Amino acid sequence: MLDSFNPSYNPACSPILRVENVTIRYQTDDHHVTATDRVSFDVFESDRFVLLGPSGCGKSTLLKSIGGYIPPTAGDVRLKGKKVTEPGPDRVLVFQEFDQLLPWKTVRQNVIFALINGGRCKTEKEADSIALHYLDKVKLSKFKDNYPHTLSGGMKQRVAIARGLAMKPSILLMDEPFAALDALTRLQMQDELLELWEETKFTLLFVTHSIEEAIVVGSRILVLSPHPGQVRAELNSHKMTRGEAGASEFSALHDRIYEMLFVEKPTARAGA
Amino acid sequence: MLDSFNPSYNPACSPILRVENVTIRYQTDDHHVTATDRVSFDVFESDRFVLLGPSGCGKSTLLKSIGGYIPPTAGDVRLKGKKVTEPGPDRVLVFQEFDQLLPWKTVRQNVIFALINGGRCKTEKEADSIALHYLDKVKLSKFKDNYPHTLSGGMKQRVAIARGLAMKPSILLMDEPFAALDALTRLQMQDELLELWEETKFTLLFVTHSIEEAIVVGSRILVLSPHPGQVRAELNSHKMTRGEAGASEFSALHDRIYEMLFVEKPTARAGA
Amino acid sequence: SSAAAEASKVRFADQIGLLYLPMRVAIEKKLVEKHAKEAGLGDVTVEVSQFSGGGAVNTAILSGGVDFAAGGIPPLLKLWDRTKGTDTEVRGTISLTHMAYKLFTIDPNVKTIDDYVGIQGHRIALPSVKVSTQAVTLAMAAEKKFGQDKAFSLDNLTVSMPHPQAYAAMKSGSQPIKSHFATLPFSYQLVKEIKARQVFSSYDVAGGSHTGVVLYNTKKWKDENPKLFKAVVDAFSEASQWIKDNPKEAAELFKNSEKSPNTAEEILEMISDRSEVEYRTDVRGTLIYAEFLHRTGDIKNMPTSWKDYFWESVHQFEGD
Amino acid sequence: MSIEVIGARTPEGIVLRPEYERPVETKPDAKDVTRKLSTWEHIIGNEMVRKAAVVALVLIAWQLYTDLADVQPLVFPSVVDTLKALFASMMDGELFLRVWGSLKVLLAGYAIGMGLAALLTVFAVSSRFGSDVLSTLTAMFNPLPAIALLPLSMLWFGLGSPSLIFVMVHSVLWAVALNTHSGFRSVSETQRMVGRNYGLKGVRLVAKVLIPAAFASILTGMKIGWAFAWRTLIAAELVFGANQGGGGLGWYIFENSQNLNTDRVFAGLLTVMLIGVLVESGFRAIEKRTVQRWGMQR
Amino acid sequence: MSIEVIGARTPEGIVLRPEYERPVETKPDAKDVTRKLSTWEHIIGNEMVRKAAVVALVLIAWQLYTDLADVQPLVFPSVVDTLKALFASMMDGELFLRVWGSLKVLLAGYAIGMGLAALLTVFAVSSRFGSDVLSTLTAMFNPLPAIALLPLSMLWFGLGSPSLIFVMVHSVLWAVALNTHSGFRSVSETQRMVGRNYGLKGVRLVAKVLIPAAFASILTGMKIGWAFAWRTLIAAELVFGANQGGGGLGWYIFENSQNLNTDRVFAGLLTVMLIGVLVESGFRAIEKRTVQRWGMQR
Ligand SMILES: Nc1ncnc2c1ncn2[C@@H]1O[C@H](COP(=O)(O)OP(=O)(O)OP(=O)(O)O)[C@@H](O)[C@H]1O
Ligand SMILES: Nc1ncnc2c1ncn2[C@@H]1O[C@H](COP(=O)(O)OP(=O)(O)OP(=O)(O)O)[C@@H](O)[C@H]1O
Ligand SMILES: [Mg+2]
Ligand SMILES: [Mg+2]
Repeated sequence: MLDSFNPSYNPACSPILRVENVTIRYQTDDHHVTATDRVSFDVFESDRFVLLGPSGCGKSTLLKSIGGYIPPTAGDVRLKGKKVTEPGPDRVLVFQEFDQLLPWKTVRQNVIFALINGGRCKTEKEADSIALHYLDKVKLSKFKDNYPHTLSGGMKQRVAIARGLAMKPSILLMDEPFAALDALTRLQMQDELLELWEETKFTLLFVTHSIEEAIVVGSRILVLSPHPGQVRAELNSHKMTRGEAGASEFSALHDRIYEMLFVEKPTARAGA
Repeated sequence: MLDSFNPSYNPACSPILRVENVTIRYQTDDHHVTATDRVSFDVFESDRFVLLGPSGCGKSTLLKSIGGYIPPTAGDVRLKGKKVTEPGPDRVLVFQEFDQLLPWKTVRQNVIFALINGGRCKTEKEADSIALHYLDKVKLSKFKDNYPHTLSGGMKQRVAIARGLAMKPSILLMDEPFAALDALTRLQMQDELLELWEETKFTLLFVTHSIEEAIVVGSRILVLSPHPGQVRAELNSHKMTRGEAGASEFSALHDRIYEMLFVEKPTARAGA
Repeated sequence: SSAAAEASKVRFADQIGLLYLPMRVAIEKKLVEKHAKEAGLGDVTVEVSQFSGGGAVNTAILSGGVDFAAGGIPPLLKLWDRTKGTDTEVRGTISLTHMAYKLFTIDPNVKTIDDYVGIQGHRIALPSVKVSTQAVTLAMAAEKKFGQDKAFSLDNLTVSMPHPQAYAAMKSGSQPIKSHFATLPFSYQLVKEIKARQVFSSYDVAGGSHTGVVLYNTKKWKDENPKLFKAVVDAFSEASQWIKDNPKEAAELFKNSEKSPNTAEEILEMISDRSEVEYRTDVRGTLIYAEFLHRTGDIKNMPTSWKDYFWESVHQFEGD
Repeated sequence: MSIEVIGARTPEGIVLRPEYERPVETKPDAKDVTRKLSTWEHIIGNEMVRKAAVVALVLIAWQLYTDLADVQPLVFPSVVDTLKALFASMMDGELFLRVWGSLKVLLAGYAIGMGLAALLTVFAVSSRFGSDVLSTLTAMFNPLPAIALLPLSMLWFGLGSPSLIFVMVHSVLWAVALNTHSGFRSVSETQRMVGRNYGLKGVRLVAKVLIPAAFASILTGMKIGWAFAWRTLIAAELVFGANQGGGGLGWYIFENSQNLNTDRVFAGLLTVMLIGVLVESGFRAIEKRTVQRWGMQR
Repeated sequence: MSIEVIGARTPEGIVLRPEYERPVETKPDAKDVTRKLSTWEHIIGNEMVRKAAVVALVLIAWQLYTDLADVQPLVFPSVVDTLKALFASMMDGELFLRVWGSLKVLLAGYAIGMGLAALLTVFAVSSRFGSDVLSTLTAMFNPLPAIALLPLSMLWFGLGSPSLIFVMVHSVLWAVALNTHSGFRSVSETQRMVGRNYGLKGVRLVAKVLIPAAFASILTGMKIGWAFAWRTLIAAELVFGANQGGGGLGWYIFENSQNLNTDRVFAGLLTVMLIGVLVESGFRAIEKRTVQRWGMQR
């Protein structure tokens, strides 16, 4: 359908999401702040694409721009060849903020709300069973009738994750979803995510600040420089799994990224 | 001064903070939720005491109770022998929530606000220079005049950390302060914290969900069981530093804690 | 066929109090319905809306919310002045009541109007300063006494206060309200309950009894409903006559139609006091109000006779 | 681990203690963890008693004042007299009739006012110009007293209830719209984004996200709107008076004040106050079930 | 890393692409990153023009209505007549005098009302009973019309401005208190805890945390309070009339309405509306500098 408007888009070999030279500036009352600077990357269908970069480099901003909330100051975000102008349930976002649950709905209702309004379910009953399924996956069945304000920080984030996963969107955008989780829960969540991906091969755009997590979760990693974020590198990691965390390839990639991010090389400064 | 009321408290050999059999229940409109169950521990002066436990086990709740916000349903929290009944600037808290900065104050003003009202500084000028010093430590000097809503999640948390550190309280309570930070910034912050501790040997109560961080930052680690939180163990880690992260002692402790937390042993179920 | 062209409904604006007794009688005894029927207009309905004050009544008549309203002479003069020559020109339909506006005081130092000059801690209550008929009457009295440039010299003693509240203030004696420009039933109560003394009456100013309350309506309505208009005039003349002939029944009718604090006997006593009130259809002593209002610029047109601001149909009644 | 002296300080200044490990004790079963509240705890949450106490205190203060200051009952009757008049008016059924007469009009005006406020705020959140329209119209019309509108109201709606309803809509509309709009504008950006993420726009976004998220503000607006509807109705009834022997509480108050029945005037006012307290309990109940339950208000 | 066919899919279904690495380009210097806004951008943020357009639209609609519906000018004069009367009244200086007379009283009443509202809400946040006292008193007194209070007001405060101020305080107090209290109760628990952490309690907590955190609600309360102060003042001046030759805008409106100078009545009302728009601009400016700047309201 969309394709008819964009003859240039061919789903077989074109990226599903194309970010081209995107610069985003925030306008505050008396000045601009550049959050991302001429960022380009392509995400193909079924990619597990990770955005990795230091705090404040514009990862959340990029994600919100792809989500359709923030129009780029310069450059284009194209989804299936069509310019992104507004949010929609085809790109479900899991936000970084703890207040992303609707406080007037219980945990279960929060998921149902998304399923019904996002058009994934027609009936309340269908939505309910899906919601319970995903809440079980994030180990929160016991708290399904709690209101969000009675949950701990990590529990809130898990509900948001369940809500995002339950939606089965064609692209899932996740902004540091596991940051508030303890080691085990985090591993479990990563596994759940990968398992789900195995099942449906949805496209995942994942923001994290953990290099390990990036390598484990991602199939391709976009490394961003510190504020204002520019692309430093795009790397493949589709062959690494957690099992190999100790292995030399894994740690070589880890060290490579670490160096890229945090050890400023003379080349990086050459342009200055 | 306080001692006069509590002859039993002898600063030389008594714990500065004593948590005794603390059970905390939340009352929601139609039922109770037990967050922590008969938790006891002692924190001595200059301890770097870490609370470690899975998501939802009551770490934040315990910290808020020590902070004086939530009275325990059963048991006692005693600070220097005196029962804790209300919050005060002697126990500064860095919260887990992103909205802990006062949105109507700039980054710098947020720190100054704490310094002046917490009684650490008399004059605005003095407070200002301290604030700038600590903002520099968390790498946010460039954003000192920004309002919180223009910061990224990790930047907000760093301001809160700077505010907590700047207060130099006799006890600093930190609730997953580094969760939103990228790998490097996290390491830098940990180092800053330890360095400051070296300088003034303040008492630190630190909540984290990362076992590595617990070992690196803590001198003693309290391991809590899943919801409702009970004490599983108290371990020493005062001799581990990050330098040894690969060393066998370090990883032995890591594995021991990991097992304790996440691999349910038969003994753990013995009582059931 | 002319009957069919006229309205089947007459709407009156009524107010609370003894001064509006003729309207109460006309309504309760269904006199308008009776006269309309006699004039061959068939069944007409009468609709009554009660208002709390003159301002709302004026708005009601100008916006076409009611067809007839009852009010004092100054409001009629102002309405007439502003609408003169238009098709909503307002004129008096018939005089309902002759009545005195009386100034009472409880201050032993005040005997005549002269005593107000330079008085301290003493206020005169009237329904609203400057614009109410009482305020105009006071100014006319002052003008008569002290000269034209001093007409408003007592204005700074006056305060706006509804009658019941002013009465309560006089009774309590603890407030600076020491004089009250009253009409029935408050003038009666003032004398009877708290022995207030009369300083002067509007009859002194006018040199005799004068019309106090008149019924008025618009030219448009009169032209569109000539027969009904006549029926209303007849109904109200009959009401006046009936009160005159049956004062006791009139008092009882009033008592039953309103939650008056007074007994029927007291009401009878009030309406029988000719220094207070008379229900008369002749128009008297109104031109001096017109002259005063014209002099002070409140109306621009100076009528030459009362007939200028009353419809021809009542010119048969006496007047001056 | 090397052996060190327990209780002594390490060179860095840390007090050494032995390690320990213990099994998790009898896992309290689900029932214990989430125990139902006792009846007593339910009762203690009830604030009716405390509110009744406040009402009683007001009445006592009033009685004491009239007793001690010895004010003229014609100006300010005592509570006892007022209550007597209240009972008398209730007994002869008049008061109920009057209250009912007023309530009918009031509810109509209130409902229409709320509806218009909803329309106006939806329009206001949908664009920057809409927001300017709302704030400018509110700034212009909100300060106008109902009395100033009565002439227009009579012109457009005649003398009956529609006129009263018109001026009441005027007094409800702006207060509710202002509060609702301000509430909408204060909704957390994240929650707004979540709503839009799931495909909500326009009216649906307002209904499903903005209204619940701004519910505390909306309730406040509704409370103020309710109070001002009463104020306006009573004041307007005083001016308009009654139609065909009808008339509400405002007319009851006016008529009795004209006839020097001050005790009945106060009985009328007391009725308004008591209805106010009743309605407030209703609002409170809503608050408890919504914003308070959702943790959005203490 | 093993070599695979670029562009093809791996067995798991991932499209293979080459890796790349590039240096960070010319680091934009601080000036570029945080560039000042241009003058034009500053101007476009100005909404005066849009608001003036709304006012103009209202006036045009009014003029069209009076022209087309051919209403009796004594009931509803046209804009042109109204503006003429406005200029006439401005020229002879009377209007300014009247406005000034009203403003004096208004500001006093408004200020006192705000002060009392502050006291009451501080009391209300300090305890559960205090909160009940506030909500019950508000429920009782807020619906009472100013007209009902005038007799008592005159009894207690005499016949001058203090009486007017009393009834105005009544109309400001409850609206502001309700909004402020509701705002206080909606303050984020975390921010409240932060304030208490740094030793703030009682009045200092209110002043330094609750008030700024609830500022959006407080501003709304102030706007409503302001509007209702006007309403009440105008209505009350009608009853009080002019004192000692003074008297404000309400009196100007009343006197002219009694004298059937309807054009002047509307000139008075238009003045109230224009003052409303002016004051709204003031509130808007405050909003921009506070809640909007702080990101607490859009
Ligand atoms: N609403 C805003 N107004 C102005 N500047 C903003 C706003 N939001 C973010 N910024 C700025 O944009 C930059 C990028 O912010 P962003 O939230 O995208 O970072 P991030 O990469 O998600 O960081 P983190 O890992 O800490 O969450 C930061 O410098 C921040 O100060
Ligand atoms: N306000 C509240 N009302 C009711 N229950 C609550 C409330 N706050 C927390 N709880 C419950 O108490 C338990 C402990 O919560 P707490 O926030 O202390 O966990 P935590 O250990 O900090 O978890 P996390 O690591 O996810 O932050 C949870 O089960 C939670 O549901
Ligand atoms: Mg972010
Ligand atoms: Mg927590």
